[in-house]
Amino acid sequence: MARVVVDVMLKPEILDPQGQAVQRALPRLGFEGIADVRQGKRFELEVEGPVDDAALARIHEMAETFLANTVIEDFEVKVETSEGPK
Amino acid sequence: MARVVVDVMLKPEILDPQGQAVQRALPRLGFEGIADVRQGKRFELEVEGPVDDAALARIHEMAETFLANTVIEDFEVKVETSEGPK
Amino acid sequence: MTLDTVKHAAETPDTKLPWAELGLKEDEYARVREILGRRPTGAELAMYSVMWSEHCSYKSSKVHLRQFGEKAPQSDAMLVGIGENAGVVDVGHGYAVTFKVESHNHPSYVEPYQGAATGVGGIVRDIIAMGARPVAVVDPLRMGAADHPDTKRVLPGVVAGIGGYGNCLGLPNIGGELVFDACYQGNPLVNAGAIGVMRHEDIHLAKASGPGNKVILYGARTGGDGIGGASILASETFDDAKPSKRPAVQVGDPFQEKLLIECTLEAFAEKLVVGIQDLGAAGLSCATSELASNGTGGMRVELDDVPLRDSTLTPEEILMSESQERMCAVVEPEKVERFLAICEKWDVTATVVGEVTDGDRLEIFWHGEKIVDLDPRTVAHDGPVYERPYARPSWQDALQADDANKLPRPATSAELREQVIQLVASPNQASKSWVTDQYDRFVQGNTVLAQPEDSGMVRIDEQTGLGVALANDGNGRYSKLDPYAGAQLALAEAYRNVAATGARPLAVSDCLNFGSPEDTDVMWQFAETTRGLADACLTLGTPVTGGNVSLYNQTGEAAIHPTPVVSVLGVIDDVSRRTPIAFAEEGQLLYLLGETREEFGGSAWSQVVHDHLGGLPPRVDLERERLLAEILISASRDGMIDAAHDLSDGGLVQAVAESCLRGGKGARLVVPDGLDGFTFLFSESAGRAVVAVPRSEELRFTDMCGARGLPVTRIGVVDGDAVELQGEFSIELTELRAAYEQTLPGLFG
Amino acid sequence: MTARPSPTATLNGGPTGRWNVRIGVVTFPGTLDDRDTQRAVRIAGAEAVPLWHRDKDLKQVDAVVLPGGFSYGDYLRAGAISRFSPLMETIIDQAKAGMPVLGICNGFQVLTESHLLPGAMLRNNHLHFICRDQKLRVESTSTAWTADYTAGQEISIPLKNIDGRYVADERTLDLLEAEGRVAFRYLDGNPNGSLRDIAGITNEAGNVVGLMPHPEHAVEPLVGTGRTDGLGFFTSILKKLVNA
Ligand SMILES: Nc1ncnc2c1ncn2[C@@H]1O[C@H](COP(=O)(O)OP(=O)(O)O)[C@@H](O)[C@H]1O
Ligand SMILES: [Mg+2]
Repeated sequence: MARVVVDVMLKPEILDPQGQAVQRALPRLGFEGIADVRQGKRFELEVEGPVDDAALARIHEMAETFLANTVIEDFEVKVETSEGPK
Repeated sequence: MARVVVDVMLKPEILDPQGQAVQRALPRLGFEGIADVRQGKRFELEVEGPVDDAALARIHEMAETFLANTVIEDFEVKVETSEGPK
Repeated sequence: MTLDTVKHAAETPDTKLPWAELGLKEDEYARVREILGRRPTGAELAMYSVMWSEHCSYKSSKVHLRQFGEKAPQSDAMLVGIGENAGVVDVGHGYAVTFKVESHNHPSYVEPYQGAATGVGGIVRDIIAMGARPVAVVDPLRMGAADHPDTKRVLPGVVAGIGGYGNCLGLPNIGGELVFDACYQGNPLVNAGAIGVMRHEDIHLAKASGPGNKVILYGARTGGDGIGGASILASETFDDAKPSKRPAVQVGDPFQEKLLIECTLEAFAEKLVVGIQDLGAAGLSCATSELASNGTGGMRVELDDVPLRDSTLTPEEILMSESQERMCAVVEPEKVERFLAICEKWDVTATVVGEVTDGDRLEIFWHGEKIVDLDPRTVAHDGPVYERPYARPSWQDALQADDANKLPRPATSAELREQVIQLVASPNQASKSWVTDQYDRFVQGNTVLAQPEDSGMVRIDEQTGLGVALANDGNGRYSKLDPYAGAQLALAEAYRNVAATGARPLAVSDCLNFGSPEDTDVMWQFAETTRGLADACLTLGTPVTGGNVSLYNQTGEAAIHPTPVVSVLGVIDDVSRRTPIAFAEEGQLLYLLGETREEFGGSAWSQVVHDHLGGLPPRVDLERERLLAEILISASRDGMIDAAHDLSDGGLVQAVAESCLRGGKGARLVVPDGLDGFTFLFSESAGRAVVAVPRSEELRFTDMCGARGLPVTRIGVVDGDAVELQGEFSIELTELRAAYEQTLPGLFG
Repeated sequence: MTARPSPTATLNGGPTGRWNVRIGVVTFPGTLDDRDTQRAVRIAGAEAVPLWHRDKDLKQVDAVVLPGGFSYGDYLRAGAISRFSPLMETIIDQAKAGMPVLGICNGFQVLTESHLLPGAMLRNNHLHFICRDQKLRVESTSTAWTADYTAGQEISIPLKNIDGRYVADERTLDLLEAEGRVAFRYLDGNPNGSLRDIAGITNEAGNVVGLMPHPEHAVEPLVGTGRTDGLGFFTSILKKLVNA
């Protein structure tokens, strides 16, 4: 089965308090040199059947109408080759 | 400035209620053929200075001790070449 | 790999099983063999080992808990007592109320958010398993030192988890506790309680009766959660190639649980359920063996039919899995279709996994082969019972001799004032809004009182205004000084808190949090606690209806303070009569009920000002508590008081500060004759409350106290914008509020 | 359980239960405040009609309330899954045709996800769930749900959510302001970072209103905050429907 990943991030102009909270905490934990942090969502979809153009088009539509709220979020669809986080 | 991405996903054996809810909704929305959905987090870090081995080692440590809860989550650190979701 | 069937076990008596790794003692394993007349199969061993664990079998505590039954006071209210998922009491008008408190201490230390969240989930399932609709939750918490870095990890996670789960279930959080003490550093206590309401005829019990009736497993799919032990069994003995990853932490799904509540209640309403059991600790092992042993017949289960989240699970693992949000119902065959339809309506997975048989064995099958064949009672009820040795600790005398009454006291008015501010701002006394604002207290639209009132109160009948109140208390410092008295003080305080809001105390649940029972000091503390609590319940007429024991709360040699958390449930005929804590009307008179003595052992003052723990806790006078409660209840019913606040840790000044801040009005206080200002403000003598009396009611109220023999002292008046002690000091409410409200946000953001 | 007629209901709305006004209250899986909302509707004097998310039929109700809660656990985004329910399809059509719809908290989130109202709801800026008695100013009394208030009236009703931060782009915000469609604004401190202190908005026609705080928890003097400031929502719609 193939894996398709949809990454969803808040649009740059929208305040991201979660990312900010992470960034503010970093120096206290001894991690310097991170100028900005944004936190978003990652969806890993296991797709039955071939991931062809038609399938990708459907997933794109799914992301646009459902996985992301395009009023506030951008998204990107990627076909995974690696295995994802281990 | 370089961008490093940390993807954090629940370990495969851990229940992912969010991913499940998304997956269950898909057929109702007319999207068939998705066998599984897992939902995780994506952190985009803007790194000051060079992203060398030392920097990556630090980010790895940050992910391990802070961004992910390794009791229930796995993570992966990637140097972004593309621009991320648009 | 050969499946370890019953037949195979009988043929291979010498096969070594990892009973020790699963936590069984040698003699316990020998007993299992003796019970079965052969060696157990892997699946049987899995069941015995989890069900005979301390957590499930109460093997160390059982002999002491018996007193709650033996010394139980006569009470007409008790409908279901100890031994079921939760006790049930009659509250009148055909309503019954079930309530219980449980611990989720260790999981909450490992993974604060999920540990606490699943703690709420577990206690709520106990409530629905009784047939009741859950109507409120509470969360008594104990954390390490407030300024310790690890507390910053644990507390916010725990609070977010309790809120995340409870809020999503739509259960108002109406009370709890938050105590910081270094003794809980590696062993935070996360206790969660819930209340449910039903009609008498809706009470359900965990038993499987009626041969041919179907056993339905419904809710979440079964995954590999919390089955470390079973994995050992699977990998080391039976199949070396097993996946090693089995999570120790369970992730909760409150949405699934909300669906479980609604679909269970709908099935109850249509009278579809013969018996029901939630799946908590020990999962299916517990549910099947308890249902079968409490019923009239046996049970046959097809394990292959259990819906799985992870297809690689072995039968042993399926039996031990502690996956959350699952329930097990026994349903007559002709009602199965309807039951499944209701589950489908709520998007809840439901599967028939077995049936009640006319035999007396619990038989479990896997791939058509029998892998379990045993008498369910031997698993569920006939576990080991220990008479653990105990002895009064050698250090107890020295601790009690270290008298807190001898600590240096404030020498000047300025110092007295300073210590009041210090007390009110200390993490244990400061406002808990940082926590409670993260909990929904309004949902369901029946919340009459919630934090920071003396007890939580919810209306259960809109027609009559019938309501119930619940308060939880426990003071580990008192219990450390004297565990017998500490348990009684915990009960007395919760009892007093319920009465202070105008409700009549009815029944008790308790969560007993202790160190290792293998330590004779700890075991003595436990024995003294249960004895003290049982004795006090008898005197106060409030039976223990159920509870929970959490042992091994210990880091190395250091045990936590003995910490009994006692919950008292009360009933009020009309919630419009409830008494709040707020001093809201200028000119009302403040009366102190009860007697004030020089009692500072274990006090908040001794901790905050001197970091001291020693001496004796306040004296217990249960008859006085009962009288005080009667006065508070009568005064509420007859409209004689507008506010009441019980006095406990922090003493009078803490109570007055809270009541003033709540009402936004100041108070002018006068030190009564025979007392010094310091003792007046900081003593923690039990059996006391402060009340605000409208002038028109003054005579009626004081006459009533006089006639019944309750000491009553006029101590001041509601007035102005400051708390003032005449001739000593004055603190503006703004300054007091800042001290009271800024501490927790300052510590935890 | 039926409610006793509340004295305030009579004050604001007239004798309890006399008109045959049917107000639908929707239940999605995970909805929490449906029974409270039904009670509020009854106290105001209308008939509360439970509606189930899987049905398409609105049972001839005159108006609909989408109550608060965590429909579908708020998984993905609050309101995101619910808005695709069969019942919502009908409600979206009817709302566009003028039927009064009120979305409270999760219901507001469903309305923005359905694009019946502009903007979106995000995690509170402080990242905590927050439950408190919240002061609001009623900015618009020309909606179907606010006519019983006076313009500029200050009310206090419970706020309880974790995803309560209202956002929209500047153009949309300016438009809302210009058209008088900001229906409620937070007073005494913005509790969650909502842009321009917006607590609730209305559509152009004024029949669809969404807000984060909970009027249904403030309809009886004894429970909740002890105030009845929220009753006006339910008496407003009742009067409008009776006079229609
Ligand atoms: N400290 C206690 N006081 C009174 N009853 C207790 C106590 N601890 C446990 N019990 C009772 O023992 C029974 C078994 O407890 P437990 O196994 O925790 O139940 P469950 O599995 O349903 O949560 C229950 O009826 C419980 O109320
Ligand atoms: Mg139980």
